[in-house]
Amino acid sequence: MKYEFTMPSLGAEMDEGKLMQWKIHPGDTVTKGQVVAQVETTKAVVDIESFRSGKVLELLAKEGEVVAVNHPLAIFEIDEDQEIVTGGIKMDSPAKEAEKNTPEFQGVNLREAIGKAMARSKKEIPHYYLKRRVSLDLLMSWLDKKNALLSAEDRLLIPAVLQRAICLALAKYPEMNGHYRDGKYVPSSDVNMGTAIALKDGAVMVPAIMQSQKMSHSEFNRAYQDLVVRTRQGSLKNSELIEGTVTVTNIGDLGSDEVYGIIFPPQVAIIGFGRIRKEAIVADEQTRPGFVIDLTLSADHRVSDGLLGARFLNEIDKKVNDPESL
Amino acid sequence: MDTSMQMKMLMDMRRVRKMEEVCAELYTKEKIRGFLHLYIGQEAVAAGVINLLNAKDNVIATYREHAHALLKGISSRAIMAELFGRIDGCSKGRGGSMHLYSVENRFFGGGAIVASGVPQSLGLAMASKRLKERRRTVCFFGEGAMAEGVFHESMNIASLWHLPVLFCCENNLYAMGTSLMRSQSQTDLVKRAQVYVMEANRVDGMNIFDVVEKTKQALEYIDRESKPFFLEFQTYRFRPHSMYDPEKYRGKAEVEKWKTRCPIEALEKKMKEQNILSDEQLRDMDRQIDQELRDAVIFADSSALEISSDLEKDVFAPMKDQAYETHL
Amino acid sequence: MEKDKVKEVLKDIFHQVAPEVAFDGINMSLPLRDQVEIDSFDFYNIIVMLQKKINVVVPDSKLSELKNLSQLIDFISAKAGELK
Amino acid sequence: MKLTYRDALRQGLKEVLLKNENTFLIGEDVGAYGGTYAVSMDFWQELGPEKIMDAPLSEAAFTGLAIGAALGGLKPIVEIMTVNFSLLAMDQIINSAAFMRYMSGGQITIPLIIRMTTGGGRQLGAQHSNSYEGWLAHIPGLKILVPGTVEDARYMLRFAILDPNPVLIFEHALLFNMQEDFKDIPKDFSPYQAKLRKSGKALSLISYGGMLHKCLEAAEEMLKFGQEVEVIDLRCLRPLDEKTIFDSIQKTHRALIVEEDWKSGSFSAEISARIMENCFSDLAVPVQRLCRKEVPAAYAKHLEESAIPQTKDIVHKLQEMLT
Repeated sequence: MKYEFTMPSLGAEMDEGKLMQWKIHPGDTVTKGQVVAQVETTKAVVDIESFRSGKVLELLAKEGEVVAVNHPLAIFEIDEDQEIVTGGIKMDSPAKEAEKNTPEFQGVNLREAIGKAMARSKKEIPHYYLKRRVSLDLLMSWLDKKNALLSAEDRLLIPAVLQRAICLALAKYPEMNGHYRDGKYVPSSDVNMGTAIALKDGAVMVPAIMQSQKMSHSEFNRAYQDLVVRTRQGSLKNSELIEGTVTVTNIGDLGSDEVYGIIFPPQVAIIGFGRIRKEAIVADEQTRPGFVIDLTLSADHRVSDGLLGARFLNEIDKKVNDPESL
Repeated sequence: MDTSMQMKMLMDMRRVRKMEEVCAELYTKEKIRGFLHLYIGQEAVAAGVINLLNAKDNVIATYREHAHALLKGISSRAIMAELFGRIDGCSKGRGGSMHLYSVENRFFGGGAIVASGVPQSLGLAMASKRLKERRRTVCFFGEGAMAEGVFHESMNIASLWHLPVLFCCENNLYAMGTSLMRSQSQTDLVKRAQVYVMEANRVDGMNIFDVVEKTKQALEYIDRESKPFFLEFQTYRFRPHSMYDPEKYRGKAEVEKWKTRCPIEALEKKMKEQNILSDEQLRDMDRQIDQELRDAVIFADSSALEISSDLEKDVFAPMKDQAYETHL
Repeated sequence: MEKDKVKEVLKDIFHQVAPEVAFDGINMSLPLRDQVEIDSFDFYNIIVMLQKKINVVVPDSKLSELKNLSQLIDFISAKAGELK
Repeated sequence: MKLTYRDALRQGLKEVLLKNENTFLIGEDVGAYGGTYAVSMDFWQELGPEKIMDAPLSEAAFTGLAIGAALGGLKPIVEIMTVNFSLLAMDQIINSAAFMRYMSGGQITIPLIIRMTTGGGRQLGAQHSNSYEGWLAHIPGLKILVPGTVEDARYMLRFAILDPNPVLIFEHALLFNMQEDFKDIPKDFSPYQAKLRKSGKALSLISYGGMLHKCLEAAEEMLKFGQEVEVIDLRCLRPLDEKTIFDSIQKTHRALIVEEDWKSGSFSAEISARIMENCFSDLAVPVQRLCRKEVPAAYAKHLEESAIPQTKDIVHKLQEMLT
């Protein structure tokens, strides 16, 4: 394939070089590292080498000619399969700055900023709270069977599956999703599911899985893991931090059985799930040990009420216990 | 050295050689800027010495440090991203080629001031001795550093206070453009070290077997006596001092003569004689290295620049456990 | 697969997933999650890496029973043995 | 309690060396000799040669060693006999200690204390009588403490040793025999903030270290003319406590900065510029500065003293600005 041999930059302050002498002729073969020409820079006459092996097709620059850095000097024919180590990038690709990952909390200590938002939320938003214990035995056995067949990367994680169930339930109960702004409720067709993620230094961030309603359960599963990894690396997008329409928090995983969240303004609901644990279950007159989890809902009374909230939790329970539907 | 050790040495030397060649190319394409000092020709020293260390030992080197940084544990990705000046660089793009750091890998940098690392290695050794951490401390520098005042001061203190440092002088015959004969009255560097009542030895820096053997002896002495040891590695850099050096100070013939003693080719020949190395293995090794470096270059180029609003971060370390409020 | 081989694999995984953890210092019988600062996501990473490295799938239902390191190692070495 | 500046320094140093086993003192003649200014007198006999290290005359090497020791997990306290000798260790102090954290992208921490005496006034000639704290306050990455009172000499080190950054402490040579009374450590003690040593409305008299007491004497003198001068003791040049300076000027509308360093490019010039940039509309008259005459220190007493601002010079300047 054609390869353009260009005037190399040999120092920060060099922007052109004078081609003094060619050491190669059209038709010659060139090996990597071979000196192919001499170039005069402001400092001295310097040998320049080829970084590719191949055949010289054409010499573009004439001896004595001044050529700008990166401008072509010659054309080589190099063999295709030569694994070019530096071939994976474009040499003129510009570098851009990382996105600021916490626009709202810029310069402000994260914990403080969240504290302020919570205080505002507690004051302004009339919360109502509901709890429901959900059995997970069915889900667990389904998961064990599924994961046994799936590859490592595709393993289904319980927190992701539970959030997936919530996402589907929200389709039936849209009043739990969206924003409350300037005195009125603004529903949202998208479910941007905010996920509370604890960082190593203890601060909590709530980035959202954007448009989670469009995802398949494996896509959702991968999006969930990707979000956690990127949160910890601090490489989130602004939109993921601002445009959440509902939030789920499973901070219970280490500590308490139940977690009552405070709604993240301007959202209208937050669902919490506590620790997965074994409890005595009474079913058809017998008690047996079974996996359970406590789901809690804190929602905005200006948008929905306890009755709707209870049906919403019930819908989540139905989804969790019908894993195939996820 | 057994077969696997020789294979590891060959792999490491070739990884360093290829990485430096890639850096040279990327410099000509303006992806890498600033100063760039390549290690091509001297690979046996860094590979031989550092492969005898373990993860918790301290290494402090100079601005010609890519090999030491890579072999002490900094990934080629983190190094390449640093040379590209990106946030995922091992120094977050703040250091560049001359200031690669990794506290996790106990690599305390390059340093652009000749011999500035030599006294610091004394402190690292003293701290390890006092905290009973049993870390070895290895300090790399060029023969040019031996003309610096602080070098004399440090050697005196190292010997006086029995500080267990392995001083590795990479004598490549030229301090930038000044040859050894024109910079040192006493060119027998081993004699120079012995003036400080310090154990010293000379090593053929182009022969990995000599490097390993003599370094092992030095490390055993240090572990036993907890005293410093000076090794002079006679080696040579095949490329100019840095990218913009017209190389008027040495002849082409001299360079070609030393190239015939390339440490990598020497090891390959030896291994083939023991028929523990086939061309097929060499091709595999090259493919593996090319893949690693290709991935490192793509990683570096896709890594972002640090957010400019973070410019003033990390000038000072935050005051964590202070009992009083400060206005920092 | 013998237990110390499993322990070696786990040590390597821990080094990657949670490098700051001093693996050798972990007490075999005390609950793992009390001694080490890893949350459920890190724990999942460890389980996924186990599958990648030695093809052992730890089912969720078992997770809550494997409280300490020796239980985890016993379970894995048994499961790995089955596959041979 | 009542202590001299020297004894306060000694108690402060002893306390820190005993309290934290990873600390050690390193410098020329700090051990057997007991320290050129006797700050570490008897420490060597009591704490031993590992804790109190007599270094060869190698400022660059033992300062570099201390940096390495800090990297290795110890807490070194370097004594450079006088600021004039610190010139030999400037590369290690600036190019390494000050910059390493930033160059490493925030990985490296260098908890290092460097103490040196500063200032002139004892006929030691041009090479032993200078003040370079102002220069070093120019370097981002170094913290600069300039204790001017016995209380600060006693307690500053207790906090500086907790600081994970390089902290340079400049102890003015003329203060060592000064005795002052002071109470237990104040609750909100912080070495990184300025302090009003005397409040007043007429003018803000800004100083630090060896010049502080001449300013206090001058302010006392001005009371006779019914002028209440506010005296600000900076205590720390980097980070500089701008707030205390600007608040004072918003009240007094006049500022005189007194410093023992040469005027051109001195730290007083920096303070004056910041006042102009931030409190221009509050200024009734331009900011004035009283600094050392731009000559190397002479041996002859009358010459050296005429170069360095004295109390009468400060009073004269105050009268000029206030009447």
